[in-house]
Parts: sequence; C-alpha cells; structure tokens
Amino acid sequence: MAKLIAKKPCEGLLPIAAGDCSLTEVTPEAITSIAPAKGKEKSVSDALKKAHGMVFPAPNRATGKEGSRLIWTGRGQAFLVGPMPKAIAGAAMTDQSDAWAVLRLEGATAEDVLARLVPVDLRAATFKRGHTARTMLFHMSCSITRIGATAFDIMVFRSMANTAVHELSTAMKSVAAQAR
Amino acid sequence: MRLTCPLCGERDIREFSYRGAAVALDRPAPDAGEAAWDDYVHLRENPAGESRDLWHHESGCSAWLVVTRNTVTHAVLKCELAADVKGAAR
Amino acid sequence: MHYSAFKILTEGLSGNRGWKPHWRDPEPKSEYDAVIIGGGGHGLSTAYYLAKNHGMTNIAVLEKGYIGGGNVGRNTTIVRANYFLPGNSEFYSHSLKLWEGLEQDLNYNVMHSQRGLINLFHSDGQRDAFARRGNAMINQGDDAVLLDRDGVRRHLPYLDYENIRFPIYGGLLHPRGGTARHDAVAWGYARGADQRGVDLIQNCEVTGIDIENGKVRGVQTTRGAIRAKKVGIVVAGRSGQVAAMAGMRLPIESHVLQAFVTEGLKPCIDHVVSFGMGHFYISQSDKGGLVFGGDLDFYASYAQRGNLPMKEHVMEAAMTLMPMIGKARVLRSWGGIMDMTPDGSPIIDKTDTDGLFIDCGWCYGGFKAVPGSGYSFAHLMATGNHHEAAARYRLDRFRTGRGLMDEEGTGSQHNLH
Amino acid sequence: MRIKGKGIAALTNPVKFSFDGQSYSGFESDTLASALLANDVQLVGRSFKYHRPRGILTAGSEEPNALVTTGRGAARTPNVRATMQEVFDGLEAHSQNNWPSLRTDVMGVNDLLSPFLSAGFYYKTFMWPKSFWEKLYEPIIRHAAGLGALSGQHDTGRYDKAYGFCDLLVIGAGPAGLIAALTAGRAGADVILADENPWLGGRLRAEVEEVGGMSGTDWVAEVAAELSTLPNVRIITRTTVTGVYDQGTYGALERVGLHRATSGDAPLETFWRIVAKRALLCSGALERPIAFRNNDRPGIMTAGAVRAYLNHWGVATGQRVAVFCNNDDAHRTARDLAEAGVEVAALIDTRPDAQASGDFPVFTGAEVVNTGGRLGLSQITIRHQGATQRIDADCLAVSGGWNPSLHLTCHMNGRPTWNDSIAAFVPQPGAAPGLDAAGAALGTFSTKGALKSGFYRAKLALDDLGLKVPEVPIPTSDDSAYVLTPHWTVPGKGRAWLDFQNDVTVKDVKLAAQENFRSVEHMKRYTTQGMATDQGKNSNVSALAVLADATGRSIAETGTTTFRPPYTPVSIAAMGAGAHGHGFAPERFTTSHAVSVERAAPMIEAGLWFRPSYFPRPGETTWRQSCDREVNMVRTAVGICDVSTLGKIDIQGRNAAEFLDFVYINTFSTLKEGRVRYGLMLREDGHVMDDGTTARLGQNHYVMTTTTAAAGAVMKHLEFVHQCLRPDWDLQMISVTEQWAQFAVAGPRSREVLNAVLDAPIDDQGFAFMACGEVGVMGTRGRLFRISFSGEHAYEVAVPARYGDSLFRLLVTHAEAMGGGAYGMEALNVLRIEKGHITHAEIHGRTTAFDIGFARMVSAKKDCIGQTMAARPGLTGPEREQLVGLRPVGVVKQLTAGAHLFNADAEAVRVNDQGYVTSVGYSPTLGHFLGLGFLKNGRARHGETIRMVDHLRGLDVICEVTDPVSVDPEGGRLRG
Repeated sequence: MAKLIAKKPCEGLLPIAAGDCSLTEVTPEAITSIAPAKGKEKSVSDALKKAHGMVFPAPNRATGKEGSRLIWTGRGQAFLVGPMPKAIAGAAMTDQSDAWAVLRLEGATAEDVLARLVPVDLRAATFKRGHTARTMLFHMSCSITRIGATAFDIMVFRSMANTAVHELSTAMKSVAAQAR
Repeated sequence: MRLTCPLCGERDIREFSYRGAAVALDRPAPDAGEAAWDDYVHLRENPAGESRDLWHHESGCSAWLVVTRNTVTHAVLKCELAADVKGAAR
Repeated sequence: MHYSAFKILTEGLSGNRGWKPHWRDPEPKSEYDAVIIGGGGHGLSTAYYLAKNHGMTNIAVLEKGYIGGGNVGRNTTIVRANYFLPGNSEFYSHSLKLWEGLEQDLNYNVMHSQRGLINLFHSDGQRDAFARRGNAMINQGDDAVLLDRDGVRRHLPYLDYENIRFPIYGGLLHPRGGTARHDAVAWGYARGADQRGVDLIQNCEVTGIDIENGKVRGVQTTRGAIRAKKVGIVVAGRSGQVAAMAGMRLPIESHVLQAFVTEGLKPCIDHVVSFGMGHFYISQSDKGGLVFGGDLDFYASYAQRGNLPMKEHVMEAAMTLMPMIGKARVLRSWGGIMDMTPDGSPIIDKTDTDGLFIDCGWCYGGFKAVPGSGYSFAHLMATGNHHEAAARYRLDRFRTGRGLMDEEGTGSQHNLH
Repeated sequence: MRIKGKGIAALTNPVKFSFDGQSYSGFESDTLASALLANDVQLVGRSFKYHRPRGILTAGSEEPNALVTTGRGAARTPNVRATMQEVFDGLEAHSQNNWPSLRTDVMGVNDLLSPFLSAGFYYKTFMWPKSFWEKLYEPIIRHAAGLGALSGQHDTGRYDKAYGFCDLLVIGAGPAGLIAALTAGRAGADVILADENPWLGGRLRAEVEEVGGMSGTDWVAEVAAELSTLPNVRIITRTTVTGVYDQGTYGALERVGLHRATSGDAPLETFWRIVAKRALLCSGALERPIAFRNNDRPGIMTAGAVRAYLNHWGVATGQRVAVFCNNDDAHRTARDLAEAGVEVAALIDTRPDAQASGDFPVFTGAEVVNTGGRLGLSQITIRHQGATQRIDADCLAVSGGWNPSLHLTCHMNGRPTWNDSIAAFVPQPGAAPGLDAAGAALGTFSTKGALKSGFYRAKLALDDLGLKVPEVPIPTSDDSAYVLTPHWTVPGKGRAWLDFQNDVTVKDVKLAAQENFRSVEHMKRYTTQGMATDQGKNSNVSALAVLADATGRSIAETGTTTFRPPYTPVSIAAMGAGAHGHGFAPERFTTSHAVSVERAAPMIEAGLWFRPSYFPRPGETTWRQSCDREVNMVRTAVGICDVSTLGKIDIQGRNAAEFLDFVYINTFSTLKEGRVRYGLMLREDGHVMDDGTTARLGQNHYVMTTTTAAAGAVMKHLEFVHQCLRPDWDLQMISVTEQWAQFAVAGPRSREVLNAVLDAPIDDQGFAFMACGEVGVMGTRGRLFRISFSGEHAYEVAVPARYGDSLFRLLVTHAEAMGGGAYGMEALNVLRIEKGHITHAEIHGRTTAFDIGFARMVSAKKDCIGQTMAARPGLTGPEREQLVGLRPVGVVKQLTAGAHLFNADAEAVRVNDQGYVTSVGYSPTLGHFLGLGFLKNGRARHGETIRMVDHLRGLDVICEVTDPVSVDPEGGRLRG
C-alpha cells in the first residue's frame, strides 16, 4: 500500500533572509510533551536523565543541546524536542510532533527583530543561551528558546505558521531597512 | 500593567486574562443553599483599594494566579499560584 | 432664564453680560423629601423627572465632585435603542423617545444627532444574531434595516472591503441611533432641575446612610447630616461603596473602559459604526474629532485610566476595518468606571431598606439610558412602583434566574462580558 | 530671513519644498516652520472657530497654530505641526481650515459674529424648528469645524511597534537628560535616552550659552560622543514619550521615516512600549504667552521660540522685533537679536523694577495693550506710564514665564502642586511610581540647576536600583536666577486669546464663571479651553489664572484639569501597526486548506480558522446547488469533511475520570475504554457552555473534543477548574488540536472509504457505533472514532497533521469514486439541522440544558459545574423558550434565522413574542426548509401552527412546530 505523504508546517514558506537575519524551519524527529504526575516530579526528572541525559528543566529553562532538548513549556510541562521519547513512568506523555512549527531566527539583529513582536526582554544580558519563555509572537502564543549567541528557536502552532512567517519576515525587513 | 507570574517572572498584562474576585476559589457545596450560591456567583465586595483576584497566564505558562493588587492605584502587591493558595500544591 | 436665538442676539449686542448661572449653588438644607446621591447624568435626570413628573421639588442632588464629572462626562456619546431581550428592548425604546424631545423639553441643545448606527457583521452566524436583534427592535416599534455588503458599502464607502481580516458580510442599520453632546446632557438636566427648585449640592460627599428599623432616615455627608424620607443611590462607578453604607452587597464589579478622541478633522465619518469582530466603534463629533472606543480593559479598576494593550487592540481594529483613519492622531484617551453586572444589564429597584432605592449596573451603556433611567427611577422613587419600561431591572433576578438579560450571551456571571 | 553666520544647525544640504503650491528653498536641518520663517512666511493657518489668521507660535511639539497638511494621495497627512516636520526635497505642505485660500478665508466672517458665538452659545440655540438641527444647523457646524482633512484613502504606509526594556529611561536630552544619561551610562545601567527632536541638547541648542568653558553645542557633542561609546546606552531621537502606564511601562512614538521622501521597508513611525525600572523626566519647560488684546496675530511668538529660530537655525523671525515679558529670561531674546543685528523695536517688561539694558528701547512697568496688522503683525500698542503709544513691529516675542513640562508625571492620576516662586505647577514627588523629574521639568530653570538636578535625580534612581554611581562633575554653566512677576492678562477691551487654536478668549473664561461653570473641569468643557490639539500646553495655566481671578480663588485652589495620555498626538496607524489587512488576528489554516482552495471552495472564517463553505462542481452556479448535492452525497453515498478545527484536549491522570464527571453534566467515569460519549458542559451560572464528544483511550486517559468556537474558552475553563477548584487532583492536560488532522467520513458508504485507507479493515461488530481506537492509516498510526454529526453511519479518522493534506486527498478521491466527495460548512449545517443537532447558534450563552431538552442528562448522583445554578426557578419551566423544529406549511416556504415566532393569530409585536429562529437550512432530503428555534413551552407544542415573522426580510410564514429531529428520528442510519 502507498504511504501517506508528510508535509512540513512551513512547506514552501522558508527559508527567507533579510539584512543579516535568516529564518529557517527546523524539523525535529519528534516533539513530546512530558507532564509529571502529582508527586512524581523527581522520579520523572531522574528517569529523563537516564533515558535522554537531561533533567526536567526548571521554569524558563531549556536543557540539552542541538538535536535533543528538553524545553520548559508551562506549568508542570516540558517538551522533549528531537529524540523519539522513551517511556517514562509517572508522566503524561503526549505526541506534539505535528502540532508545532519550529522556526529558527538567526543573525546579529535577531534580538531587534524579536523586539518588534515579543513582549519579553530577549536581549543577551537577560535572556541567555538555555533560557526559554512561553510568551507571545504578536498575537499568537509561542515558545522562544535562545539556542546561541544570535539564534533563537521559536515554536508556534502549526496552523499559524503562515502568519508567524509573515510577521517575522515583515519585522526582519523593517529592521534591515533601518540598519542602513 | 505588569504582573509577576510566579513561574515566568514579570510579564506584560497582555499575556494574561482576568477572571474576577478570588472568591471564585471558594466554591460552595451543592447543598449550601440559595444564598451561598448567589453570593458565590454574583455578589461582590468590589473593593476600591486592595483586592484579590484571579488571573490566568493564558499566553504564558497557563497557570492561574491569585493577584493581590490595588484597584485604585493599580499597584500589584502579590502574585501567587492559585493552586498553592487553594492549599494543595502539586 | 429661557434660551432662544433672540436671547443670543440681545446678549451678544450687550456684551454677554446678562447671562445667568446655569444653576444655583445652594447650601444644603437639613431635610428634604428625597435626596439623590450622585450628580451624574442619571442622578440629575432623576431629580429633573421627580420635579417635573411627580411634583417633588423639595429634593437635593448630592455630588461629591462637580456635576456631570462621572461617566456622563467621559463616554463616547452614543444614543441608540437596539437591544433585543425583553426588559432592555422596551426600556431603551422609551429612553430614545425621550431623547427625541429632549432639547425642547429642557430648552437646552444637547446636540442629539440621529446620524444612524451601523453594526457590522462578519459571518452568517452573526448575521442571524443581528437579524434576531433587528426584528426584535421592529417588534418593539423601533427601526432597523438589514444591510448586505453592498448596502453597507453605500453607507460606508471608506471601509476596507478587499483586504480585511474579518470580511464585512453586512450590517444592521439603526437609523435613529446617533450621538449627543455628553456634557450638555448633564448641564441641561441640571439646569432643568435647578429651575424647578431642586438643590444641586456639589462637593458634598455622602459618608453614611442613616437607617433606623429598616427605614431610611437620611444621609451623613461631608457638609453635615441631611435628613430625607427617601434616598436614591445613583452612583455608577461607586455603587458598591455607597451600597455598602447601607449594608448591601451588589452583583457588580467595577471595570475600566477606555475611549479615545483624535485631533479635529473635516467630516469623514457620518454614522456611528460598530465593528463586532474587533470590539471597535467610532463616530465623529461636531467638532471634528473621531470619538472611538473598544472593549473593557478586563480587570476590576477604579483608576479611570487604562493600559496599552487595549489601546493597541482598539487601534488595530481601526486599522483592519478602516485604514483610511490611519493618519488621524489620537489626541486624548481616558477611562470610565463601569458598573458591570453579571448579565450586562442594569438594576433599577427598591432595596430591603424602606425608602432606599438604587439605580446602578449600567455596564458600558449608561449614557443613552440617561433620560430613561431618570424617568423610571423617579417613577419608582415617587410612586413605589416600577415604571413599566424598567419593570425587569430587578436585583433578585440573579438569585432566582428569572428575567436575566444577557444580551451578549456570554453568561450571567462576572467577567464574561 | 536667514542671517549669515548665525545658527548651529548644519545649513549645508539645500532642499526644495512647497507650501500652498508655492516653491521655497530650505535646508535638510530645517523644520517646516524654520524654513517658512527663513522665507519670511508668517501666515500659515486659520483658527478653529473664528478662522483668524494664524502664524507660528512656538518651535516645538506644543505648537497650536502652525498645523499643515503634508503629502498627497494616500500619503496625505493632516494636522502636521510645522514646528516638528523636517523638510526634505519635494516636501509638499498645505494650509488648512480655509476657503477659498489662506489669505482670503470666507469663514473669517465668524470673527465678525463673535459676540454671538460666545462660549457655549450652541447649547442655547439651534433648537427651532426641531427638524432644522440635523438638516441645517448641524451640517453647517460640522463642515466649519475640524482642521485638516484625511485623504479618504486607505493608509498604505508602513508602521511598526516595538518593545524596549531598560533600567533607566531618560525622557528628554537637554542638559538635565544628557547628564542623567551620562551618569547612568557610566554607572553601567541599561539606559534608553529618548528625545523628540532629531538632535540632542534641548534648549542648549536654542541659547547662546557656555557649558564647561565651551559652547553649549560643543558640550552636547562631547557628551553625545561619550554616550555613543557606551554599549549600555541606547539613544533614540525623534521619539516622544507619550504616556506613562502601570508598573513602569511607557508608550513612545518614534518618527522613523517622516523626515524622508521615501523610506522603503522602514516604517514611517514606530510605537514603542518601553518597560523601565526607573524613569527620569527631563522634558524641560514650555513658555506661556500673555493674554492681551489681539495677541493672536501671525508674528506674535513665544520669546524662547524666537531665540530658537535665531540661534539654532539662524533665522530672524522678523525685521523689527519687539519683546514683551514679565521675566528676565526673555531679555535674552532682545539681546540675542540685537547681537545678531536684528532690529529690536522695544523690550517691554511688565515689571516696574525690571533691570534691562541694551541697544534698544526698554519700557519697564509697561504692557502691550493691542496689536495691529491684517494677515500679520505690523504694529503694537503699548501702555507705559499711563500713556499709550504705537510701535511698528512685524514680530512680537512674548513670555509670560515657563511651565515645567510635567504632563507625564500626572498620567497616573497624580496632580501637580503649585509653586508660587516660579508661578507654575511642578510635579508632585512620587506622582507616578518609578518616575522622577529633573531640570526644568521639575521647575529648575537655570542650566547649572538643570545639570545638577539631572545628575542628582539620576543618582537617586540608580541608588535605588543598587548601582554604584560615579561622581560626574557638573560643568560650569549659567546659573542666573529665574525672576518673574506673574502677569497673565492685560486688562482692557477687546478679545485676548488664551487658547489660540480653539479661539478661547479671556472673556469666554469669565463668561463661564459668570454662568457658574466654576469648576475647572466645567470651564474647560464649556469653553473648550485646552481641548485643542496642544491640549492646553500653551494656555491652560493662564486660563486657570483667569478662572481663579473670576471666582475669587487662588490658582492652587482652582486646580488643574486631568492630564491624559498621549503627551503629543499619536497616529492610529502607529499604535495599530501590523493590523492593517490580515494582521489583526492570526490566520489558522487546516491541513486540507490547499486542497480546498485547489477545488475552488470559498473559504470562510470560523473564529481564527478558515473552513471551506462548499466545493463547487462544474455546472453548479449557486452555492445552494453545491450544498444540496453535498447533503445528498452524505445521505446516499459518502462525504468527507475536515473537522480538525474542533478543539481536542488530551486529559490524563489518576483523577481524569472524576474531573470529567465534574465538568460535564453527564458521567464519564462509567465510560468504557475504547468508547466515546457525548457530553454537555455548563458554566457555573447554569447555562450551557459547550458540547462535544469525549473518548476514553485508557484507564486514566481521555481525549475531549470541543466546538471550534469554544476551544480556547473550554481549555481555560478546564485549567480553572483544575487549578482553582481541585488542585488536589492528579491531572495533566494539553491541547492536541494541532497535532491531529481529523476528517469526518460520513454516509452509508463511509466504511468502504475508510477500509480503503486503513491498514486493517474494520466491520460493524469490531467497530460499533461510539467505538474508538488506534488504527493504522496507510502505515501511519492514527485514531478512529465512530461518531456522527450528520446522523449517518459515520467516522472521524485522525492522523498526525503532517499527513493531513495527503489523507484528505486520498479520502476525497476514494469517496468520489463511490459517488461522494468533499463537503463544506453549508452542507454540514444542513445535515445537522436535519438531525436537530445544536451548535453555538442554539447554545448561544442564554440557553440551559433544560431549554435544549437535555435536562435528563444531568446526573443527580454527582456535583458538577453549573448544576446548582441550573436548578434556579427561572432556568426551567414552561415559561422558558425551548428548542423545537420548524417547517413551513403555508404558502410561503422560506424560513430565516433571526426571525421571531408568534401565535398564528397574534400581531407581530414584542408583547406577543413567543420565540425566535436560530438555524435554517433547505433540506434536500425532505424537500423543504427546516428550522431550529426556541419557542415558549415549545416541547409541549409539537404539531401546533405558529407564525414566523421576519420584518427585516419581509417574511411572514406559517410553520408547524416539530421535534428538532427531522431526519431518521430513530437513529437507524447511525448503525449498519
């Protein structure tokens, strides 16, 4: 039997570039939400360490590295981004692999671009590598993680990928035009 | 206005949605009687001054907060997780 | 003093030296037949109609600040009768009829202007809901016209019909809807009441309500005790605090609602336009300023000022609906305190205390209700019976669930409106 | 007139611009005002009410007179302050509020009628006859009012919004602001320095003054140079901080591209939201005019503005300039002019003891009592030692003293305090939390004082933030005392202007007091004093003084009106940036969006989502044809519909079952694994909130569906119930709406279609009605639910969203091969109406479970949200309007949603209202229209004939009341 054909959330929209910034799509193999059951926070964290080499992140923090990250995404919840999840006892795990578009904004003025859209101080002094925030990208909910000196991963709902790319590209162009 | 989410830190009010007086935490028993329920759902102290009310960090971490603030000056005095206030933290 | 064109002429020729005060500033007497707490639009109109319709002239209006300084002095001046639920329908219809004769009645030009109000809709579902509303308006004897997209375009050619996030499907036109000069309404009623003998006492804050054996005896004020057989509380924005003086708790939360006005511009918006999807409405004043507003800031507040997110939201709604006003500049923004009831409809009722009456809970719709509210509240205070146009505005409707009037359908519970 | 060798602005890049069609030349560093003055243009506008000729009054954003319209077409911008608009090559500007021309304005007749147009005159007239108000008087008033005109075209300019964060926001880059920023910068604080001008320096650029042994300008350059080396200091010029909001949030407007002919992808303006731990207001002070007869002629300017034009732009504002003042500061104007070689006609100081000397006539203890000139000043009349004399002058520089620019300190309801020594209001300490003021904004007017104050106030703020503050030496600078004697008005006949733009005169304020508008707010509202575009910046304090005098009170007792944001007007486009077009709200696309568009389906908004309305086929010319076909397709073959927009919430945890029992009126703890159940949810007020199906995937694992419209609200509600009411419950929730692409496969042949894509075929026994489970869909793990909204044998199949597009194409292809195909919202609506299924048209927020006939679903064995309030007496009973079906039985066969219901013989008026119609569709299955609606005591009235009236669409229809379910009431089609 033929197989179903997979489509990326930003299929046909990315990559784009403006000024010194680029916007690309990241396609992790899997995204899994992990929410420890009541009283199981410690054991889940230990199990994650064992299975994936990362503890359950504190609020506003991401652990791990490129290809395998645990990103705090809200009250009592983190996303395992990258590897296929191993079973973790005592945690509710939900497949979110297809629910999110992951956008990577990279460039010297990436902070300025995000400052047009995100109501959180994302400058390097306050928002360091490994910091993450659940916040807004203009009107939509998002998760933003700094993954490098000038690079951010931005997660938005799949259905809004189009709008997210539009907002980001508009901001990129505006910042680029003002840099002259 | 800015609220300090106990989980996310200080954030712009645009990330939050409002629910009203924190009396909503104290849901009466089903048989508490008409007056108790009228009180719970409808009647309000509505203070001009210090108030305790419920906010949801809707575009953030999804936590419900009990915020103590002044309705006249908009000073924010305290932000707590509603689940903690309710006395049964996860 | 009667105002007329002739009077303007003679005064103009004699240096305008003969104009008399609009109202007196009397010292409070020690006793009145009735006192009205609150010198806003509703309080002043109540006093006017008590004197005019019921012959009660030994009455006083007690105002803690200056007359007309509350919501009647800080709103977006819209006058309409486009409600659809029983209770509201007949009340606002009655109020609009009073508006239509108000200038001649008061001998004061409140600049009531029936420019037509158009509520836009943006889906089939909204069209159906507005059709239900429009039909209810006609059932009530008022006017409504259902416009399709082209119909709206004929009235409002400047909207963005091509590139808008929520396309315009049509609109419900209420031809008799419009605006008025808000301050003038307060002043007109104040002058009318004063001329009929009502004492308007400014800078007089009520600090207590005297109750004996379940009967009201009078009030304590910053200018001394005043006895009264009847007391009416008409203090939108402060209803909770004043009712607390009588030991009452009300089904009310106070929220801030912002409004905006731009610099003066030559006429460009003729109607009152309301954009349902964006919580945005606009009209242009006789002075040329675009007067507009949106939704509540959505948190309990007595600060009479709002925050940026709602301001931005309102401007964003303007930019998607009518980008032709992009280059208009906002001159001033302000906030009013809204008495928000659970179902979004007001209260005009007796209280458990004999002789104590309350008129409150006007949410964000109090301005257009000024004539109707004063008329019916005066009727209730004078006769002890509810006026037929306001018979459903009962305090106990929340407890019993009978006759809830949730026009928005968001729930008869707080913070959903 | 430009004076050679004067001016510190770079007069190097010449540009051409036009005003009222006349071409002029200027320099890039000019404002429109300085360039016009350099070209000896004095007359620039007309006033609001009397259409009096108006010139340039000031050199800043407070300008009330020199408002012009710039640009053309969609770029036309009205009410631009000539004092703020920088000129560029090709700038076009036009005067406003005049016809046929600026010089000859017909409406100037109003000026002659002014005795009859006194304050509040319109409240007293225009009432007879009644109908004339709207037909005649008001249109004339509206036409005459207003200043500039909008283009009427959509604004296509680019605008931006941005967020900024800092430790210290310094507002204003004059001496106080510069030294504050320097102090904070050296202390290592994160600083934003914002100034509304294109340059730094504030008044130092307008004065001839030395700072630190060098020219003020050189000192400014030196500080600016150091600031630019500090990475922790951000300087944003052309940026006005416009409002102060809670918790240290500031609104600011940056004019990014307004000084250029084109700006490409850069915005015209950026609206900033700046969050600052502390802020320091260094906004300086505004000079106030004195009110005297005919003080409004073009050529009459503030004394400080005259100096600014001279010293900054090298422009003499007249050939013979007189100075009229009540303070020493204005003497500088006479001195600077004289030194520059401009003839000073006279220095007139109201103070008998004033000390002044120079190479010009000085009159102390004197007043200007009148002025002359047609379209500009030609002469002044002064009173000196009891005699009047006329002096020729084409410019009069006036100073009544200075008002600290304290507006922002009052944006959080604070009131300023009156300071007698400077006869002005000063900020009240702590009026806005986190915001302090320094320099002239605080009432400290000398340069030295401003520098000291800037340093000291910055230090206070930085100390507060726990930063170590280095000592910053205060450079030597002017420290002369500010000496004045208050002088608000010159008594005498005629009209003396307070509010120049709105034409409010001293007489108007006195008349207001006479008519008992004694409260300052009453006076303002009655006279419109301070309600012009400058919001009274030039006139409020003087007007207060007049009111205080007229009512026998002090100015302090009289008080001020409320200061409201914005400080200077902000364009709607800037604050609403990003929303023009589709930016107002995110657009949500389903995975089948591309296919639907390919198939020419009109896409309609469903909340933020877009869904296909119908899928037209060749030969179909109306939507009804497509809809009817699609309904028939589902009833006779099979239809495919994307239902992914429904909210899907994954609920896990030990208490998941209890939780669902608590939020639904019916019971889910008894639901077996692998089964689905319909649930109804109430709000706590007892009215229906939402409905949907919930499947039990495991012992402690459910997936709930919500309606598309309520998905967000339900998720929030569930979080509330969990966190605020039952945090003791072990429960984890997450939305999976976006994870799954879900398609309804409905119709007698639905299983056939499914089996074509499932890895393992299903049958009726293995997958009975209301079953659910995991399935393989062409090698992909999916979920299958046997549920039905259409009333047919139907399923919903879900796959991870990446496969949605692919699966939808396949399902539609298979369906088409079996005589079916895709169906859209229109058909979906008809199908559900035929089955009497409710949507938010019925559960519109005012209905109860009782109303929709679900009262028996409420489980009495448990508590649930809304249960108690739903039992209130008013929420049940025969008086309630109850859900019914309707079908037309008379001559007219059409039904409309939104129509009202009446008894057959009753008149269609409110008192007879029996209910209303919520949903309507043409049923191709039954061959007639069907409606759902609510009717008083409706369930007891099935079979009754009633009247449906839609006044709006002119319909009067006889209907039969029926059960809401019209097709297959036994539900036989669901099985099989």
